[in-house]
Amino acid sequence: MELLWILIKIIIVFAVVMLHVMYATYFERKVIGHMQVRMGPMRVGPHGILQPIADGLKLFFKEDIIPTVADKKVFYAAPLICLISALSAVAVIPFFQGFAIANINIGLLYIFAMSSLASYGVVLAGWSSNSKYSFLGGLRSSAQVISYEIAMGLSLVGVMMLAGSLNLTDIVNAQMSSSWKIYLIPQIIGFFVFVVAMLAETNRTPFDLPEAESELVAGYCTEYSGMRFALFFMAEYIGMIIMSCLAVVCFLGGWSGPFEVPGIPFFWFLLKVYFFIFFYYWVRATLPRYRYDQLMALGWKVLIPLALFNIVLTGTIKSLFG
Amino acid sequence: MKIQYDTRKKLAERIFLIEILKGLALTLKRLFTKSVTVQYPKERKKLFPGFRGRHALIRDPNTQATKCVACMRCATVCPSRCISIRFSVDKKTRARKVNSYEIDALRCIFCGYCEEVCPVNAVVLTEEYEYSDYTRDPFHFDMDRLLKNWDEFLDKNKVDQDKYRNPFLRPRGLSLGDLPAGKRIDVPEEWTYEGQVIWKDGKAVSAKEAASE
Amino acid sequence: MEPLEIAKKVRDRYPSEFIEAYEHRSQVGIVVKKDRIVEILRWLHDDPALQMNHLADLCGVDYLNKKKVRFEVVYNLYSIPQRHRLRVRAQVPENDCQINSVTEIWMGANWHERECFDLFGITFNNHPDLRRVLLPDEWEGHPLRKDYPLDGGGKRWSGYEEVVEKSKKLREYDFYGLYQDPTKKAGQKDARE
Amino acid sequence: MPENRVESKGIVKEDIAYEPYTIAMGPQHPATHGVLKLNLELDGETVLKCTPHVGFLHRGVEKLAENLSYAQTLPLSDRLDYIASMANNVAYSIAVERLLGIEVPVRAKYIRTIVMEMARLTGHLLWLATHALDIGAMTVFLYCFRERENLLDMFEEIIGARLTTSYTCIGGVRQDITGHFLESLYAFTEDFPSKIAEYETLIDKNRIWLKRTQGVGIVTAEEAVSLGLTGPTLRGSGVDYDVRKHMPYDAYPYVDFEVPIGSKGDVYDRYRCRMEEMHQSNSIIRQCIEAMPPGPIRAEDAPDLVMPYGVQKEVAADATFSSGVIKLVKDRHRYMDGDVYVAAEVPKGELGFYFVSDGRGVPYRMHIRAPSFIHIAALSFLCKGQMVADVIAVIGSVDVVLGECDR
Repeated sequence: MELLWILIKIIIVFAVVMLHVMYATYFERKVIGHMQVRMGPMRVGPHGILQPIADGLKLFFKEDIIPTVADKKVFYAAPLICLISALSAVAVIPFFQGFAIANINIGLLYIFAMSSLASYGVVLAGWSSNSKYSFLGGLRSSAQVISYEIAMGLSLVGVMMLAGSLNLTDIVNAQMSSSWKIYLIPQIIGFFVFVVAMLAETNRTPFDLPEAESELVAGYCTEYSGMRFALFFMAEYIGMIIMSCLAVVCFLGGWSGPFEVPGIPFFWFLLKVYFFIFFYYWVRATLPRYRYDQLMALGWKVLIPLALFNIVLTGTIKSLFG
Repeated sequence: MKIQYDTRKKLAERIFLIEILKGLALTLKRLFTKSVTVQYPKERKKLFPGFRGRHALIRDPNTQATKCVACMRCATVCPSRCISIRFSVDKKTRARKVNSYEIDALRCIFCGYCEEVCPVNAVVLTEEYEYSDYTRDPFHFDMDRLLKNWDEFLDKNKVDQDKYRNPFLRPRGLSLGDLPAGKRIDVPEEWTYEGQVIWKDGKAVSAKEAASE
Repeated sequence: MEPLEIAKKVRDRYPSEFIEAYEHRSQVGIVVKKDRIVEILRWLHDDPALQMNHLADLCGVDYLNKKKVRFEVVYNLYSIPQRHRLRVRAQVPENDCQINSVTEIWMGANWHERECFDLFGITFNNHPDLRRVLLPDEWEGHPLRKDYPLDGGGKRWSGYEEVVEKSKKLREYDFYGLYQDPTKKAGQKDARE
Repeated sequence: MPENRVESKGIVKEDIAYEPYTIAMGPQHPATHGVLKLNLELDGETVLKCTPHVGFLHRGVEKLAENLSYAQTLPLSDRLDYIASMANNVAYSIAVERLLGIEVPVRAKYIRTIVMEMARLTGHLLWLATHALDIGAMTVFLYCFRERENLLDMFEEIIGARLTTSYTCIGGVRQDITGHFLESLYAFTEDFPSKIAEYETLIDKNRIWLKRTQGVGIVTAEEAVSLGLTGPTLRGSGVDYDVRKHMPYDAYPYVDFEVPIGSKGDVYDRYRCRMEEMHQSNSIIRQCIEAMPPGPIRAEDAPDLVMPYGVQKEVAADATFSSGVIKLVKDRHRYMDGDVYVAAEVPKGELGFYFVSDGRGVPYRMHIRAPSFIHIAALSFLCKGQMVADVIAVIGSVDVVLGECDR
């Protein structure tokens, strides 16, 4: 019975996440389009509402081109590694009280592990394509991972210290019972570091170096086409959703809100996640791209010291005020 | 003029990312302004008269044939040599008769010289710009095709041939004496040499009016 | 300084090299021999009163059957601080079709000289990287020479046949492989054949 | 090409089996602005050597011009810098007019100055759009195109084409302007400074933009002059050389404007120069609109469009067609032996035409001094020691267009 319930939960979450991925692409194009005084997709369906389906169909039926010199096994595996690791991270996200596929005690660590695994997919894709641009993209990705994984992990240490747990549900409950209601206020520095690291971790503008289209054509996925490309695409958007969820859970109080919306326990959670996803698009529409060495410098010279300072500060406050 | 710029930032600007927030505010503002896109196949922009599009030979309403007198000026001036004309000369009257008039539209560079030099306003570039095709053959316009192009242009744009005025048929701003007889057609006042516009007191007025005031 | 004065100074300084000076549409040019051209131009570039530091243009001209010396290399010089202009034309005979490079004086002359070599076949001695620039490396002939026919003289550049063969091979993947022209009857040949 | 001694970032590596990582950037690459190909030799992401390859768009304009009359070559000049073809038209026309000794009427001079500055705006807007897009600021791209589209609409109104305009003719302009054009252009100039402010909000002080552009692709004043750079690319290095001031043509002597000069010669300085130039162009357009007098738009003694080349006798013999659109040249001595070099300041730099005439209605030799050609030649100098991402920024900042480079 327990197993069945987990299966049902998996199916529900999987369907919901996939639907969100589909429409995240659509809303990205719409939001950025309107920010750039144009309209975005308008052809397929009213206001292009069916665009994601058309895109999916197109990518599905496209010819799957594999370079003759590619390392075939790794080439096949790389997008799957990306997608599976991204999808498995969804398992520990608590959407509302008591609803998480796996409510494990090391939830936060698990998410870190999975999101760094995803970058292996990118590195391997760059390597196995046997193309020079892809290779550079893969290299950049690995450099980016080591600089930003650490900053992100450290930025959440403050949250762990306040909540006293790595379990995501416990973190939300600890926030609700604390005097601030959300950890954004005491952890503002940690939040800032997390948001920057979050953009970098998911390879989004201004840190989209692995696929910087004006420099490296398409970076690691230059040689990919059709459904394999779509898998990378999906993994990127699932990564965005997971990072938004993590930000909401750790800093914005998860599913708690100023008042309870009857019947929709995940209302506030979704609203906050949508805001973060919108924020991703908003930043993409506004900012230029960092250079590779500048990004590393930002990670090591600014974010990691800031995160460490935040840990010291949190520890001091906690030991002083209890 | 040495450019003066100062990219140093104050402490508050450095910490609170003021310039990035300003940028974000601008894009957010633009999210709610009206977009400038023209949804092309549904809506079309109104072209200005004289747009240099598909070629046509004007059909003379009296004879239903071309006005061309085979003077060869267009074929001579064409920089890409895409016009070829064959004509025969009547031995008695020395009048020329056009036998064939062909334009290779794929060679044409759409400079508009042919319609500008035509002394009888026979050849014209219409405002039609959607005529792509899958093969090369349809772009080799012969005389029938060119006359048909003109009919299609009139039908499609609901243009009255008598009232249609293309600025290449009588180039704007030239005095009447500079023009050959065939080009001395009636045009809006503004297009004539006497009616040319100048800027006065914040609006465009014709030079004649400005002088009389 | 007046351009004619400069021309005079050049004549006084290099009388053996100097051939003539002329004025056309108030632009002054001098014609010199090619042997000491680098020396003359370096002097024009370095002399504090002249300071011809901007090489506006460098190109070749082919005077086939018009002048005794077939080629000329034309240097259009301008002085940004002194604001004067001078044109120097160095004569290059056909049988000794080479001239010294001025890349040591102006770095920007590099590609100008490559272009001149490419299109006229004038060799520039001491040039760091004298290759064709606009045309493919395996191109035969120099197109801007007056005896080079406008349509290429029916000659194909090497590699042309390869391209034709390749395009024939690729035609089966072409859109036309699937497309049937409804206006054409079966058996009628495609216009592109 | 294995070498045993490599120098990069000031570190000398000796006696190692070493082969640089070579990348062919282009001719099909999103950031090389057309069909430019750069062969990069990399150490990590640092460029050791950059070799530009051009010629993919070579159409032989110079050879064609030797077989076309002066007026017929004019539409070919559209295809040089197809981003700002009006400027090329004007540059070509003033060169031919100098060769033939034709004085242009004042009204035509003003109109030409207006369209030339409009072309400068279209050129700079496209430069800013693509430069910002290359560095990653996507939104600036579309904001710039919004304004550029307005300018192209105005071109369409006066001559019927948006890109390949062929607006001028030898001795004037082909069509007079209209009142609607003047009014929409004036309204545009009133609005435009606020639009520039909009672009600057997004990038001008943005810390990422500053990091990407400052101290990148530095070229000193001496090097810039020696490399033959012109236009804003040269002025970014602090050399005060603008053809509009040094050799004024058309209505530039009558208008009041300033030439912005940079100091360091990096990508940011060149960016600032062009942004300031847009303000100056805007002011020039307004001054010209206000000062434009009425009068003829073509010179009396301008050559006929149908320059009788090849079929000269046939046309002249037929008296029926003697009254052309433009009068035939009466004094044939205009076409005399001689050569001229005349330059104009187009958005990319100094576009010069060197004509050799032998007394016929056809140029004996026409050479185009294309600024992009020289700027691309300078790329190998500018890109050395930079990173791959900086190569993109440098290409954007020198503002090249391959139609002009390959001719």
